[in-house]
Amino acid sequence: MTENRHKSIGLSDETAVEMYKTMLLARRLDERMWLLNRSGQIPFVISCQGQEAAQVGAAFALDRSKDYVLPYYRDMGVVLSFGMTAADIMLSGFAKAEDPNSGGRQMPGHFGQKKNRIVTGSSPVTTQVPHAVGIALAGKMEKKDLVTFVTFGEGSSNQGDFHEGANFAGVHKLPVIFMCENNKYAISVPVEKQLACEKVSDRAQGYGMPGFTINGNDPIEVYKYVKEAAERARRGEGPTLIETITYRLTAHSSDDDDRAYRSREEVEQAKSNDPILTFKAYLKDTGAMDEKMEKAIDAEITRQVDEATEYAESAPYAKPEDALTHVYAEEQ
Amino acid sequence: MTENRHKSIGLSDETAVEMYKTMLLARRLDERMWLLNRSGQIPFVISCQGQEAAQVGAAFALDRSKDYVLPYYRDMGVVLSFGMTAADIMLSGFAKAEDPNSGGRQMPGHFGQKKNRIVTGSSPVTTQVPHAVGIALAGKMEKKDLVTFVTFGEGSSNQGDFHEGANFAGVHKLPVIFMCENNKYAISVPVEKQLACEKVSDRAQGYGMPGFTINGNDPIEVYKYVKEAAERARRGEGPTLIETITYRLTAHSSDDDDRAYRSREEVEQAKSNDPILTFKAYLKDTGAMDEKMEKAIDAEITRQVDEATEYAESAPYAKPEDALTHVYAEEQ
Amino acid sequence: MPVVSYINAITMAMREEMERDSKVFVLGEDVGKKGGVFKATQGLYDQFGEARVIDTPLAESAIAGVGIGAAMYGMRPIAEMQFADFIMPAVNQIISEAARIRYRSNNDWNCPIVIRAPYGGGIHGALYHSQSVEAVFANQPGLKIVMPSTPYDAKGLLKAAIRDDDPVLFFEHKRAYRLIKGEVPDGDYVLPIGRADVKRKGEDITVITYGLCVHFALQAAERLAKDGIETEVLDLRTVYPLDKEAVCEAVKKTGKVLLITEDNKEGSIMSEVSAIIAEHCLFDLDAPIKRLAGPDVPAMPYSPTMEKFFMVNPDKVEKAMRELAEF
Amino acid sequence: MPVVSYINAITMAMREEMERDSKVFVLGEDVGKKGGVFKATQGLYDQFGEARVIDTPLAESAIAGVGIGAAMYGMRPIAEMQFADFIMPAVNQIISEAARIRYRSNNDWNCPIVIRAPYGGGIHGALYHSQSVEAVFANQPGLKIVMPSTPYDAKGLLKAAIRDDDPVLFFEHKRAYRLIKGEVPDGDYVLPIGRADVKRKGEDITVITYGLCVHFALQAAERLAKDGIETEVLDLRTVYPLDKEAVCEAVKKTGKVLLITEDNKEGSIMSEVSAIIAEHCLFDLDAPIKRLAGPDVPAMPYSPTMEKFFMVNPDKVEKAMRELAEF
Ligand SMILES: Cc1ncc(C[n+]2csc(CCOP(=O)(O)OP(=O)(O)O)c2C)c(N)n1
Ligand SMILES: Cc1ncc(C[n+]2csc(CCOP(=O)(O)OP(=O)(O)O)c2C)c(N)n1
Ligand SMILES: [Mg+2]
Ligand SMILES: [Mg+2]
Repeated sequence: MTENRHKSIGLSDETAVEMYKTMLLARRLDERMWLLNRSGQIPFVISCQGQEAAQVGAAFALDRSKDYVLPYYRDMGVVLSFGMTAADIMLSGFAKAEDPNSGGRQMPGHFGQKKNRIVTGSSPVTTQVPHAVGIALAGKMEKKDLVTFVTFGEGSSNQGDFHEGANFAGVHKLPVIFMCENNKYAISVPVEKQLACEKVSDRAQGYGMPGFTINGNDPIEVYKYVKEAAERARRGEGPTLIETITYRLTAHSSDDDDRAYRSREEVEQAKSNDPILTFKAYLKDTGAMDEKMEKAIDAEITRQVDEATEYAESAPYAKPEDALTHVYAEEQ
Repeated sequence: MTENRHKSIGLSDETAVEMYKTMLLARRLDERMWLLNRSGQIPFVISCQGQEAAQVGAAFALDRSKDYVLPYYRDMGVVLSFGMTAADIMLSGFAKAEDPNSGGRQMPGHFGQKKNRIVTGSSPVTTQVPHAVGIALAGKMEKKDLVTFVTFGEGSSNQGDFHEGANFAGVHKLPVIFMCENNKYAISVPVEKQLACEKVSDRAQGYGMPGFTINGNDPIEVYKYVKEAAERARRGEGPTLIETITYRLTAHSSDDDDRAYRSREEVEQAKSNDPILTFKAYLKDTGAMDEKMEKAIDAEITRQVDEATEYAESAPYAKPEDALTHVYAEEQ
Repeated sequence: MPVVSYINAITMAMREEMERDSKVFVLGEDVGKKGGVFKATQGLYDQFGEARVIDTPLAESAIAGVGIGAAMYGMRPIAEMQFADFIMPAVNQIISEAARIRYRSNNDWNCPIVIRAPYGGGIHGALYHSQSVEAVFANQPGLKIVMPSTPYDAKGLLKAAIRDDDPVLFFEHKRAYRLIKGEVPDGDYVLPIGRADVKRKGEDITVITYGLCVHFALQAAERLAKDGIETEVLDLRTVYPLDKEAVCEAVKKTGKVLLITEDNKEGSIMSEVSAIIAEHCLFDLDAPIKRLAGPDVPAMPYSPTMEKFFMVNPDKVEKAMRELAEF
Repeated sequence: MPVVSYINAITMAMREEMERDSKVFVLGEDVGKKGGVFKATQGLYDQFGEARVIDTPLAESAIAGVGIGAAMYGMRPIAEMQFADFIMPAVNQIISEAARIRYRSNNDWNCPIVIRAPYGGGIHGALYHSQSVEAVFANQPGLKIVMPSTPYDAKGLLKAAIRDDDPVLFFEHKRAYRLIKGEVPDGDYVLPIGRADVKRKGEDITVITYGLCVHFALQAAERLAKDGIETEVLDLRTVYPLDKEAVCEAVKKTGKVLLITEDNKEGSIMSEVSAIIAEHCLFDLDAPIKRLAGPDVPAMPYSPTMEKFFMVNPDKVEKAMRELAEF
């Protein structure tokens, strides 16, 4: 039998299965979005597929009752872990008025939900990095015991805002976890043309913080490193940079055709390490989940995705003139 | 007798003395500018004082017939080494029409002189870093054997443009030398509040390049490291990051009063390591320069500074309406 | 003359200039192997190789800044910003550097860079893939901003931009890319930067606009023509610095002018056009200077209802033109 | 009422707001120990400590971005850009983020940050320490841009900006800092953002301007008054979004209007003011809408001859006002 690694780091079987459920929900929602896109029902999808383990492993390691997350567009696993629902996601996919992220104003993948401390994001990459630092600074000033968690792709780690934000957090020893989801490509540009360093975590020492490169396909490993980083942060020991090695299993987005720049063999190879499959196998091998549970989970998630889709599909759009609201605070 | 370190790295006595002369000229011009400023004759000075060894040591290690330099505002030692004259500097101090840097349009310290491959600079810090990378890229495309040399302060190494430029150079293995003149302060902000890393050179590995932290008060050491970096660059082995540890002996500029943020003891202590004094002592100890030469050099430099000042003082300003020229290329 | 799409005209211009001058090269995100997210650089990587069609790291300030360095050296870089919305991290390099290099060096250095970017809405691009960004730069002497409306203009103006000795921002309407087709000569020609172009002659009302809205105006003009109202349509083509003479001439012809931009209204290019008219040909006006523009909200929302509400379209243009004609 | 300088009014506003609300804090380069390069934050470090008066690393995008993060959390950051010219690296954070946070999140999040920066010329600051940068931002709904001319306005408007629930750019004329003095109440008061203010009443001509030029206009108005010409001087105070009613009212009063900015002419705030007039009160005009502004060159040169040529001053204002009066 496979070694039980989740128990040894304090994760119960129930929590491990909960993580799996969240990963699977993310995956199934994502898959449904592609179907909806390909059948012309929604204009755009951008995927989490292949990165769910890193996202969910990390999110579960945080305090989901008080920490702040600043996810990037692929982080469906993070936002589901932090309380966003399947319906919320679908409302965003269909751009409906009730979408809690933006009321249908932003494309899917532009997360934000204040009640769950999911900080509103935009399209220009990496702008969220200094925001995470600012929230951590505010938390420190207000003597709150909170950690901020911010993610970005490896390509995006080349933006100036990564450098400036990371250095600021380092100087002020702020409770920020910087997590790079290195999926080897930035759209068509492979990591060798993107990064002059071998590992994104090589950059950590330039900001006086520890840096780790870990297996992003393993939610247990990610959980462990993020948990430790969160503890360091809460002890006042400052930020951490964690690079999770993953692979993007889909094209960049519904507008991309990845055959132009990567081989089918490479993609197939990656699919054999699909974290949904490997984590499922692990849970079964360790006895945390049996065949019956697996089936039940599958059915339950399918039901959730169906219901969410139906709900969102029939929900109303915002009225045209709603485009005029919320530019500034309303006058009292 | 002191160990002769310049011979051992291939520097003749003549060249070593030439370096000293250039350092001294920079110092004396700078001192004169302060006098002119304090007597109300020029509106602004920003100093090289304390950093001449790093500047001249580095510039002499380059090929001054073909390499490109992108100096920052303190680099009088660099531009004098690359062919700018005392008169040119003074014309800029007095903002006269004949100033080759800008025709009196920019403040002193905003160097630029195409014929000497001194690339025009601006005030916003660190913007020159990507330019150096672009010139190196162009040189490579055109199969020219040139190196670009770019400098900046340690505070400025926190700008996004440093990160983005360094990474670009690393990915494309471009012949760029990034030299940080770490003088311990960015205006009033000490290095501990500025940098989360211990050494600016800690950042090199994040860009896949070698990084060194060296004694910026020793022109021979700086020469050696920059020479090696230039050789690596010419061999196609890519960029290098060199941090020279120096100290700013004056206030930040003529508009600053440094007593608000650093102690007089600290400044006095630094003055005892003044590179002009220590290098002079070294040259005399090694026999490269004798008392007579020293006197002659001193006299010659005083003459140069006097002449340059007189020339610049009596040179005409640009005509008011010259402000309208050179916005775009002239129509043919 | 062959009929080609707006985007193909742009690719043709780059290809021909790269063939003509070895100093011309392309850099940007995904411009190489993928040929650009819109395929504007398609084929160039195969033809010219990766040394001249450079997939850069994801960092716009470096794309601009490295391009500026190369341009100062004497190359002719064409830098692509993947979407105009993502030019913002490069604003410092463009405004503080590119625009000021000639001036600050008293003509010693110059910076012949072209920065291309797809802009504009109506493609379900939401807030950050729909914006018009020209107004951010249209107060910076030293820069030129070109925004062509037709394939013919796109090719001739892009070639002019590449040969220009100063920095040029070249904004391409992304919805025009495949929607707009037109005749484009195969061979070499350049069009003058800084000159507006009369796209339709008329004596009753004048419409001044640029980009995709030129087509909306032409469509609306056809409809009005059926009712005997003849519209002069002036396409600015270069939105900074503006062609003041052409503006005044177009106004004088009819005395009634409608200014159209797809950008937000307040502080747009049309503000300056209006100010030019009010300064130089006020007494030629028979009606207030109307502006039709996007509402003053940050940018176009994603949902189809709100996107449509924001976007200028031929119906909105027609309505505004009829109101003006009846004034 | 005590007479204080423009810069002291600004310091007072910050101090009072920091005393009033523990969520208010200051961050920027050299704002702490040194008290700012112009001394605008002098004394705050001693009074409130380094946790609330933060000397940041030299990185403007982080200053803005960290401030924005803190503001989203619920703090009230006052970020200082050392010179307005150095706001350019932060444009992405300001335009793409601060301005759009409320809108893009459908009112779920907001961003109550104030970004202060000294702007303007006439202090031998050369190209990069003299610029007016407001036009770069004056097309971005979601932002407010305040540019006070007097100590009284500076204090009341800065307090309003700090309490505002949306991002405010607050540009202070650096030459006004010590040159301009005026009466300022000791206690608490706020002035409304978005409202222009009539600084002088008159029936013959109208001058619309903001910042230091308000004082030039008032000085010139005194001179004209000696010859019986009475000038209405409207101080915009908030340059984005503009107070359209006040503009139209001021124009209607005299029918002759001069618009003044120290920025380059093309694409300035005054373009929009002119466009508002031409759209809403064209028939109230008895003369073309004249603009007095800096020339369209990148920025102010250093040498005294060229700087003076560039800068607006009372003599230039007087000349333009007399021409208008005689029209
Ligand atoms: C500032 C900016 N430039 C360009 C883009 C267009 N763009 C969107 S995603 C992307 C690639 C991002 O790659 P990476 O950071 O590796 O994340 P991944 O998509 O691989 O997860 C690009 C270039 C953008 N959104 N923002
Ligand atoms: C983008 C930008 N922000 C702020 C400034 C104002 N400023 C000029 S020099 C300086 C400090 C620079 O410190 P450092 O990089 O350490 O260089 P040093 O002056 O110490 O040599 C600052 C903040 C500037 N010139 N550019
Ligand atoms: Mg990636
Ligand atoms: Mg320094």
